[in-house]
Amino acid sequence: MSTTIAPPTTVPASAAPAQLSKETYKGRIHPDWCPGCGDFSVVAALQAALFELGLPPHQILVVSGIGCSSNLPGYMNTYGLHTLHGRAVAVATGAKLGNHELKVICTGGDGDGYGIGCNHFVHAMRRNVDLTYIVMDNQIYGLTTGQVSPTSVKGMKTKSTPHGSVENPINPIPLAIVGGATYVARAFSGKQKHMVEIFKGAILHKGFALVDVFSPCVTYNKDNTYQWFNPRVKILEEQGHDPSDFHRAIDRGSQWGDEIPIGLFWRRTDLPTLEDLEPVLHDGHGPLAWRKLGLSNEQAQALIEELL
Amino acid sequence: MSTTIAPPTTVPASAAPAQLSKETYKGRIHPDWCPGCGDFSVVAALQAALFELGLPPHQILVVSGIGCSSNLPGYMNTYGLHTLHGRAVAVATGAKLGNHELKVICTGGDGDGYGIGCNHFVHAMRRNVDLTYIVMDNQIYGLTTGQVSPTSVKGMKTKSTPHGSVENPINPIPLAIVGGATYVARAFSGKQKHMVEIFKGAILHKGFALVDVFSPCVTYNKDNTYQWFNPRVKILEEQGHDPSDFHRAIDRGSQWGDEIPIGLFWRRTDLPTLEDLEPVLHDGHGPLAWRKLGLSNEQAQALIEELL
Amino acid sequence: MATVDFAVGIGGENGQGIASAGDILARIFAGRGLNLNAYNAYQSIIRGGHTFLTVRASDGPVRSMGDKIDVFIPLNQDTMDRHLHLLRAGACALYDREKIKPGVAAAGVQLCPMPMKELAKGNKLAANTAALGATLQLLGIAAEPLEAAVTRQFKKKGDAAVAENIAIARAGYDYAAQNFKAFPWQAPRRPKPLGVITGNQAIAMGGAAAGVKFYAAYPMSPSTGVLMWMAGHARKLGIMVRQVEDEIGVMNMVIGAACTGCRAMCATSGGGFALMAEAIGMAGMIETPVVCIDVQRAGPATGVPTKTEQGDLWQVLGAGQGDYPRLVVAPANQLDLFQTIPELFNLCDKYQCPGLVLSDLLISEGTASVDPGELDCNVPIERGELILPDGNGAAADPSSGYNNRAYLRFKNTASGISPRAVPGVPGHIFVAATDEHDEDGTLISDEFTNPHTRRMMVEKRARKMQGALAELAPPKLVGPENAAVTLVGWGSTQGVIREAVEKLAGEEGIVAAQLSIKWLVPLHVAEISRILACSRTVIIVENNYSGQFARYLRSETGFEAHGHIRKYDGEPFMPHHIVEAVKAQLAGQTRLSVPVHEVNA
Amino acid sequence: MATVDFAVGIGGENGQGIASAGDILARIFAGRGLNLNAYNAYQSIIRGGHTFLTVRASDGPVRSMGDKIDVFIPLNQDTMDRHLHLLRAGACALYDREKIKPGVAAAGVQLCPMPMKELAKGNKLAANTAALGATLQLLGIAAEPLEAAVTRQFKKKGDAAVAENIAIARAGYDYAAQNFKAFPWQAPRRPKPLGVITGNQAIAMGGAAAGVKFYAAYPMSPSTGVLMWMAGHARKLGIMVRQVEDEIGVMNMVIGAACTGCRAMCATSGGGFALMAEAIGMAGMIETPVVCIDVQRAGPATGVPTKTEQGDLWQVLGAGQGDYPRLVVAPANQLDLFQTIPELFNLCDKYQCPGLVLSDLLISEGTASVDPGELDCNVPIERGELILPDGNGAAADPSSGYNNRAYLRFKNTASGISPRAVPGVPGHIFVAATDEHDEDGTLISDEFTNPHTRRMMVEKRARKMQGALAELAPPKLVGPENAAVTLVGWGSTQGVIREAVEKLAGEEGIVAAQLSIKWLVPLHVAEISRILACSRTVIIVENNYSGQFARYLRSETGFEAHGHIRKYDGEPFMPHHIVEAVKAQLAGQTRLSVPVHEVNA
Ligand SMILES: Cc1ncc(C[n+]2csc(CCOP(=O)(O)OP(=O)(O)O)c2C)c(N)n1
Ligand SMILES: Cc1ncc(C[n+]2csc(CCOP(=O)(O)OP(=O)(O)O)c2C)c(N)n1
Ligand code: SF4
Ligand code: SF4
Ligand SMILES: [Mg+2]
Ligand SMILES: [Mg+2]
Repeated sequence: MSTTIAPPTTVPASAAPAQLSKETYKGRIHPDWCPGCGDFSVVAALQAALFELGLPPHQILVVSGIGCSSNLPGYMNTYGLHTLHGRAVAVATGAKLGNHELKVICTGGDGDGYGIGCNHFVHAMRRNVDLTYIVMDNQIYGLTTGQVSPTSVKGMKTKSTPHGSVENPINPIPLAIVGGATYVARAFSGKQKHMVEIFKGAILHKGFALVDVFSPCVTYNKDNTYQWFNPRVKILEEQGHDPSDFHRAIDRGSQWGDEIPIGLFWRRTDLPTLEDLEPVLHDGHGPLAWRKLGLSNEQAQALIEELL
Repeated sequence: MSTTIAPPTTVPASAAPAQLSKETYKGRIHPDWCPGCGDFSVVAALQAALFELGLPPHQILVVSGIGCSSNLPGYMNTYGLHTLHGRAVAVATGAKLGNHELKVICTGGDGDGYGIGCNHFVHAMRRNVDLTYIVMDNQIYGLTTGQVSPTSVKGMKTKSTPHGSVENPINPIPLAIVGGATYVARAFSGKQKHMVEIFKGAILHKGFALVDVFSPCVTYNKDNTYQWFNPRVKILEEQGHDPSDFHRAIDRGSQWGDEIPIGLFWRRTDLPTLEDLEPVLHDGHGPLAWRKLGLSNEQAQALIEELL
Repeated sequence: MATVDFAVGIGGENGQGIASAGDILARIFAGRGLNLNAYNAYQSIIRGGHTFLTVRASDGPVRSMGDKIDVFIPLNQDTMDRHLHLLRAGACALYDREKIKPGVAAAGVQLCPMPMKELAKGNKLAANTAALGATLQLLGIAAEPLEAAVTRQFKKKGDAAVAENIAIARAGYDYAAQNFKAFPWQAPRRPKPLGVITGNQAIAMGGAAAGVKFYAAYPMSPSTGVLMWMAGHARKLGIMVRQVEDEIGVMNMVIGAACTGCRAMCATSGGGFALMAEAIGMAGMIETPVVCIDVQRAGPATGVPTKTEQGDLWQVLGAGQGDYPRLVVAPANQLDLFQTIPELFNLCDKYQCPGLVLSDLLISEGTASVDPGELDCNVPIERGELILPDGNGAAADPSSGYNNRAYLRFKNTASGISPRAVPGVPGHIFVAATDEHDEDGTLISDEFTNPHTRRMMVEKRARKMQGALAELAPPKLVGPENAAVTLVGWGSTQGVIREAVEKLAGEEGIVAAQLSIKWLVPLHVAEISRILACSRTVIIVENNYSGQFARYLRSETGFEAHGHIRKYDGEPFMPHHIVEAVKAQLAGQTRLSVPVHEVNA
Repeated sequence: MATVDFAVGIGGENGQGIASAGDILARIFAGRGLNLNAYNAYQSIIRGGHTFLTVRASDGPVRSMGDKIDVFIPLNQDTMDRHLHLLRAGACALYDREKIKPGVAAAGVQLCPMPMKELAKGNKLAANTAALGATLQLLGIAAEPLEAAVTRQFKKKGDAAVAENIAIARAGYDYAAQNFKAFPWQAPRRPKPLGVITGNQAIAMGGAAAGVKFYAAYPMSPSTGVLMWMAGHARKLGIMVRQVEDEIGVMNMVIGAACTGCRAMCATSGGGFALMAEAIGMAGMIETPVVCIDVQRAGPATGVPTKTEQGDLWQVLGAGQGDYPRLVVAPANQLDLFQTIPELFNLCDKYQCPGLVLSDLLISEGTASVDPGELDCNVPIERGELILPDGNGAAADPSSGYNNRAYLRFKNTASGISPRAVPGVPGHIFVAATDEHDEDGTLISDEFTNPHTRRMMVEKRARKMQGALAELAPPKLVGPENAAVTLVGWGSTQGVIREAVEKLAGEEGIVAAQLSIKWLVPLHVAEISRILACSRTVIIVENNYSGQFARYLRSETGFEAHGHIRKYDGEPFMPHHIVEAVKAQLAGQTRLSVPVHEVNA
């Protein structure tokens, strides 16, 4: 299996501890997810990707919402913001603009991102903010003990749909492709090595990168289990998929059933990021967050002139 | 020009005033939109469509958010809800489920629907709620006197983007096609007759129908004017577009520049509506809103048994 | 009077079956006709964490989880370490003798080590079942009801599971008979079996009884139980139940449904309520009756999702910009929740305004016994001046309300109440707008400057609350007016305050009275002021940091309490917390007591 | 002392150039060194509606729109009909003699019909320019400043437009010289020219001076002016300005930016604020300084978007579930807004909490003159215990904070303030969580039951407000302690109350004192109680229905005012409203006055 997404580029020198190891990225707290939860694989893959890219932990900010999956920042040894349910992408956008030299990675669940948080998601995509957004999509609301989610398949029985859901699910892949995300991929907790490569590609990508991860909830989703996914997932990189083919990307992204593709569906590199287009970030004074505050005398004088 | 979207079907007999005329649908209040505003054409087209379909005014509910365009219900002689900015689709969904015998038409602006209201929009589409959603898309925030909107083109100078917007706009047509809407169309205030047909088709369609209307803001959008649109808009119905061709629908919907298609991009009729799938609406007792309240003795007894 | 009052405490990790063990006990005790109260102190994770469930039962009234544990079942070492020191003489601790080491127990505590592996025949998750068997033995209860309850609990898992668990329960039962000393008293029995109900079930059932036809929610602990009940009963009862994309959508959909004439309801917790606030103001402005329950949990922000607090009062009082009429009520317990919902719907329909209910984790997720006879589902339904097409609106002139024949949906009346037609009624066409509007719904902001109309409409809406206040039952003092101390509470603390009052009288010889305030908006200012003015020492008890109720009471009545008892550590009050605080305050030691929750952190 | 105090009132439809005429007058008056106040009563539509702008100027202090109009310029019949009856002897009405019929004016009012068509040379939109010319003539002001102001106003439209308008202004000026009688007084002049500023500009400039680097907003009247200013100045000042998808996104982005160390700000109105409430609680919980301005408008719901009110106090007090520290401040006027923002940022940085500002349409959209010398942009900047990588954090051991070397971001200190590193600083890694957490950021809800930690953290956060209170300037009574009446207000009503106090003294011989309360949370309970306890008659003046401030004051101090003056018709108070109400209340006629706004509806 060869699934290199993008060649690792050089990372700026930094005040990182002399020796980075995989362990460096592990948080102090052991995840309290249920044994077997798909999210263990995701946090491990993210730690591996960051290590392999050699990014110093203090230059990384992981932002999440609320949900089982959103507990992830607590298990990382990087800066973290564990925000409100549904708000991770908005907070992350602010953080990225506040300090555009940080690597900002957003993590969360399908309910968090595609349910309550969908408005921020849609608008962050079209803005092409330089964020990596990892959604641990278990097609269920885990933390609230098992209700229908926007990606639950029609007919699925959950605590809030005991007779089966009557709603068509969102498919985040085509939605993201059409919505303006510039790196749109899917991974599976059962394929951790592949996930690491997908994550590395997403982190290195300049622009909004969505990685939807099938991360089974072993406690509440008895339909979409490892066993269910295992025979179905097919790695796009092994099938010669061309991630610049828009229609093909939508078609493969829409596939569901006996074959479900994972990998990089869509990437475009011709679109500048929001940060690229904002001149205030490029006046040579570094991140906004660390600039000198206050107005110069000239600036102050000019403002007062306007009032006269 | 022949732009019949769908044959008018019979409408249930009703307690309408003996004689329906076009005038019947006009509200008591004269619209206070700026002279020349595109919304005049929209309200007239909607009144014409309802008249041509013979729908009795008291069986119609028009629900809007807040914005210049959202003032529309006040100018109709139908029931109306003029709700909060961004919330029309959510309120309309509730109203439709509360009384599924009403014709519920949602109206509003691009900011209202695709900005603050986008989460409700996305989820109403995937649910295929039986609503007609008419967005008066002037690519600007009119009522707040001219700020950038989610559909403002990149580079557009507005009061909040004096140096030009740096964000890529949302294109509602492909978004709706991928998002699950089952009738996706566009109209233009400069082509009122075409708009009437598009509206009629949308109103008769069972399921979520989006009609994005280019409705120029003559006061604040000096870029996307009648003059600008007039030579560009091309009527799909005159070009033999097949609204069941998914990829073609996305491509034509994405077109922008010298040629901008209007008309019906996409329609599917094979997907049941949310109301179809909710058994509680189909027990023969009519709209929920008018049912007898309270529990039968048997029901009460059964509930109490559960506690013992 | 109670003859026997006892409590079982079971603790361990999430996933060790603690909640279901609690359910089994509750069913058995209620089946014996005992009153009971069960409270589960748990964590916001699916597996792991520390969970401690208390089931208290008695043949006398039971209004809180009480102060003591008689049977202690630690399913892991952690639980043993945290709670053993709280046991008093006479209590028993039942635990796995291979896996758990007891610490030093107080004199007179019976340590009951059990060979769980052997008893549970290798089933690692069944230690709790064996312990339940032993518990019944110690309580002097026959094994049969346990078998019935186990059958009920495990029947979904198949006959084999039922048989296995019955055998394990029996083994525990028999082991205890041979090895441990039963209590000198027996669990009593009363003639009439009771049911068990959680507050969330009570809310949902109350809604169903009131005729709710539309229920929407976004899951949020500790309110999710209402959604679960509604989803489970939707088809049987003809209720449209929707899980929505977010709480904003929830409240707006509920309002949409209510506008068509449905009785519509939703429940959430503080964070979701915050998102609903703007729309609640809309319901106020367009005069649409909706009911929303805020099941409070410890805040701010995500806070402690599985812990209780009464911290949302000011949020509810301040919900949404501007002034508008609303009803706010804080029921005291599960039965009160059930009874309040239909009453509130009647009031909301009559006064055409939103009705907000403050519940909290303690009573919403807590379980109580209930006399089935008190759960009257056949409640009166009063819909006020509603005009429906198939009823009072059928005869309308279909051409009134058309065009220039305006229908005055927001007519300025003496009561402030305007007749209310719904869409679909011929001859009553109007637009309901969130912009300020005239009597016929026309936007005043669009047409012309009209400060006079604006003022008229603000006053019209506000006037409705005068009528409502006159209709609501004023609070009553329970106990003598000249009591040494008057304890004031609101919402879920009523039960524990009542027990504290009894303890103060019984154990300390202190005469205390209790004033419970249920209707918060509108507030019975005159009646409350009168009662408090007569009281000697007034102490306000509430489950939050800043004294939200004390400050609200003062804002409306000017009354400053003599003392405060507050708790904001996530756990509910126990009776002795209040008793000790009252003693300290009467002794002049402090005016603000913050009881410490007795558990080793 | 003022020698001359006069006001010009211009009314008509939106789109008739009323706002720009007002701007021209304000520039001219301020250019003469006059103090001024301008208020535009307008409608929420783009064209049409009824707009009435009052520009009042004087060489003495000007703190409100005042009570009278000297020059009345009705641009349409509607305006004539609604306002003419309010003119008193000595005033003039300038109007188009072909299009507008005057009604019956009071004796001594000079009716000045003008041949607008002729004067404006057919330019239909230029009647206002001709009227401006005539106004200056009547006021005895030379034509030159008008030419300069017209040039400035029209320069964007090109030289031809400038020349045309100058000619029209001149024609009006000359026509008035020949046909009308000038005032017996002249508009005075003072040596030092003043600037003009709106409250929204003041907020934005205050933010820029404070070092705001991130400003986000969603447009909402009447707060949009802040966004406009920020967008216009973003590139010059190095501020990132973002229009976001909704207000939830706004507040969350602002918090995200603030978490990295930026000073970040946003402004909105009541409906947008409602949507932000949950996130404000997050800022409280993760101890992140952000500043948010609620520019109040008449509510509830959409309400009257272009009308003023002080109706969001309880919404701001109750924002978000649970208890958490926040600062709430209500500046009195434009200059106060400018000066408060930097002060608030310093406090928010120091106490690591959200800072909420209550402005309203009256002062945010209203214009005032300002002495450029008072707009000190070189404000002190204090960032508290912030640790930045290029400053105090540079020397950190890069391996502290890694793995098991926890950094105590939320350290429990005596002041409640914990040192605060931001992402990017080596050696200080932590997670900021909205779940309750321990000193190092670990979620307590996940790890174990910990009521003691929960309590400690609630108290730690709350403690910060004690420090803040000690630092804030307490309110001061202006006037004698034994005044016949003490008028209490908050926020934007300060100016009009002050003028009412002067009028009461000057015209009625009633000695009144004024107590203005600016810092609402934390509140100077002791100082306020002391002052009010000494006052003979306390009347609270506020621009809302339910007396939100009176009730809040009572909740914190227990103080019950003797009387209330309230207005909730969308229009601001005028001095005489207060004067008359005070007289009525001192005469014992009422305890609640609701002045009627004098305009024909
Ligand atoms: C405003 C708000 N509404 C609801 C909740 C309750 N809540 C917490 S997590 C969650 C959903 C979790 O689902 P998902 O995002 O898919 O994460 P998972 O637990 O499945 O990983 C909900 C509804 C909340 N915390 N805040
Ligand atoms: C919560 C909230 N935020 C902001 C506003 C202010 N607002 C009113 S209309 C509007 C946007 C109008 O734009 P659009 O929806 O495109 O309608 P248009 O006026 O262009 O027809 C905004 C931001 C509001 N009323 N409520
Ligand atoms: S409930 Fe599901 S998503 Fe949550 S930790 Fe357990 S397995 Fe994972
Ligand atoms: S501002 Fe624009 S959208 Fe609004 S009424 Fe005028 S032309 Fe129409
Ligand atoms: Mg999930
Ligand atoms: Mg628009």
